[in-house]
Amino acid sequence: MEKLDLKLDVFEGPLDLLLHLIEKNKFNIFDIPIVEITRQYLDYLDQMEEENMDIMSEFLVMAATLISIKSKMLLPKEETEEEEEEDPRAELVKSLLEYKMYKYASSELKDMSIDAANAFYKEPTIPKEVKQVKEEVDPAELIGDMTMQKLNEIFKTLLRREIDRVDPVRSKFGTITKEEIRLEDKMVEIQNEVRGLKSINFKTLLGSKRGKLNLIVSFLAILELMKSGVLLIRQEEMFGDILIDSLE
Amino acid sequence: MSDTESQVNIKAAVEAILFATGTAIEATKLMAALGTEEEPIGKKEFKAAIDELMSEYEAEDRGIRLIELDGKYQLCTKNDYYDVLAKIVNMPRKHSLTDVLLETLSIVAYKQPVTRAEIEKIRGVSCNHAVNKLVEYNLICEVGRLDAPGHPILFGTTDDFLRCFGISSMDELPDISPDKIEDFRRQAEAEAGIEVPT
Amino acid sequence: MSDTESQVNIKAAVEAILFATGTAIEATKLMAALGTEEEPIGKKEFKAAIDELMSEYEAEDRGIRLIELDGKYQLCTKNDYYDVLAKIVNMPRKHSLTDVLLETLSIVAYKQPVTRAEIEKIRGVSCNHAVNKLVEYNLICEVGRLDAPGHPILFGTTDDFLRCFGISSMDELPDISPDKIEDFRRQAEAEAGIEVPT
Repeated sequence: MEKLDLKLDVFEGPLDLLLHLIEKNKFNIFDIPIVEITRQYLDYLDQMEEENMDIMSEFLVMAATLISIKSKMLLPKEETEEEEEEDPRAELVKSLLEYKMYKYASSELKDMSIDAANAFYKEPTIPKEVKQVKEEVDPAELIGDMTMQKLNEIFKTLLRREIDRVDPVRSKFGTITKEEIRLEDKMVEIQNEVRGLKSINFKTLLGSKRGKLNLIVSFLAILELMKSGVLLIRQEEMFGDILIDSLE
Repeated sequence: MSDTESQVNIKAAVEAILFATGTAIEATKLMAALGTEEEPIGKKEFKAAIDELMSEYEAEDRGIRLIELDGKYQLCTKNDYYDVLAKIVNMPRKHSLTDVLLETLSIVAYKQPVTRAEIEKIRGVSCNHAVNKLVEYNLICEVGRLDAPGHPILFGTTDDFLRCFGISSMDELPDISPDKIEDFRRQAEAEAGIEVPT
Repeated sequence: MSDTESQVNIKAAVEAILFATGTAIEATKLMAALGTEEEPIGKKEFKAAIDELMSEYEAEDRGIRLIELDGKYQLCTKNDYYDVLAKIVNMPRKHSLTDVLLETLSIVAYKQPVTRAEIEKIRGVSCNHAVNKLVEYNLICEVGRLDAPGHPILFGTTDDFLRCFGISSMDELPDISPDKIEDFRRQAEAEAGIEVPT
């Protein structure tokens, strides 16, 4: 794989990075090879320094979007539908084009500003004879029919807005209750099950888990173990059995 | 007062006012000051004088020019004399705009009035810092509140924005209509050497 | 560069410099700026351009003139146009409190003494312009410094503020107690149907 020695802060955001990848590979923006671009995008994220979680999270949201598009495209299309299904990439292409349009506009503006910065403006030089005593603003006239009651309403509105501005996603998390099945425990459990076996069928492994939550946490545990290099997942053919190898 | 004579005086008066104040003055204000209560100056007469003044300033031996900013008029130096001016006037160089600021600014310019959320949607990243900087530089400002939950602030561009980019009104912004997107499409076609379905 | 061409440029450059500075500039300083290190501009050439410029400004349709003061040159408004300039300068401005100013004022009134940063936190946008305007209108003023890094200015309302709102002390302000804020929080909770961590 080509070494990507680019820094995260080179890009203004995920769309900027995607446009860069599209242009570098000379991909057609209206027919983006989603598998390839997702691979390159994720490779890039892997090399990113994870110091800045704020920036990182924005890039991760895009990664999730790409993976979601990729999975939609891999799924067999439902033939029963009469009308043509929308390309899962349509929304992304729209965003990319819009972003590209403003990026183009901003480069045009940049050129214009370089030129315009060469003009000088003048401070007022009003002759003494013309200048009257500095006009006093009458605060009473300024305030007009504003009352303390109205000012109070304005302040209350502001306080409301400030509270409304709370992160709409995080603020909906509500109370976090103790997990019934802990991911850490499940990882140890699966690691123990797989250890010693050369490989195990994914279905067999999950088949031993009872309950929805148990299944979900088991699935997450497998992903975690895969990510940390304890397990290797293989699928020899499309829709074939998924095999889990222990690398320990 | 003959027509020609009054026109001469209008030109001179406009020059005197714009020179002394140094700021952008509304056309309506100039017209009010130039006329008398009995005989206010006409729009047509005023515009003719302004146009004449503008073209006279264009002459090669003039170092200043008359610019229009959204219905206001202002005098400023010609760009050509930046270097010679820099030798005498110790003016701080304008803050250079980073790419992030320029991107945010162009979205505000073309989509105004616009909320932070809309800007973020287009850029794909949060824009608080950029918006605050642009407000600080007086290139954008609050123009109202959106009638929606939370009443988010709506932003628009300022006169300083026009000055910063050397344009008289928003109509002079570079064209980025859907045609431009069409251009991108064609470009993509040419690059890929294929026909892209429209 | 031909003689005529350079002369034209000298006139324009002098106009640009004198316009931008608005002050009296020494002839020697102008000549130095107009030439290059290798080829400084000649006194004779300079004087010729200045004389030409001066007589051009004398034309009836010019509102400014070029004057010499003790080896210095300066542009200034022609006396004839003082009347019309005075009309513009002294035109009664319609002062009014915009929404931005009112919002900022209400924050200062209820949270005083308050720093710019606190105002910005509540409004979610920078407030420099609004704060400066309110200080100019003498509705708020500096009341001290916060004992924190950078020692930011603390703002409070003025006597004019009290007088205009017809109250004798801040105690008479309609109450915004912590209970009120608690109410907002509960309301927000109820709307979201969830518990908001305090």
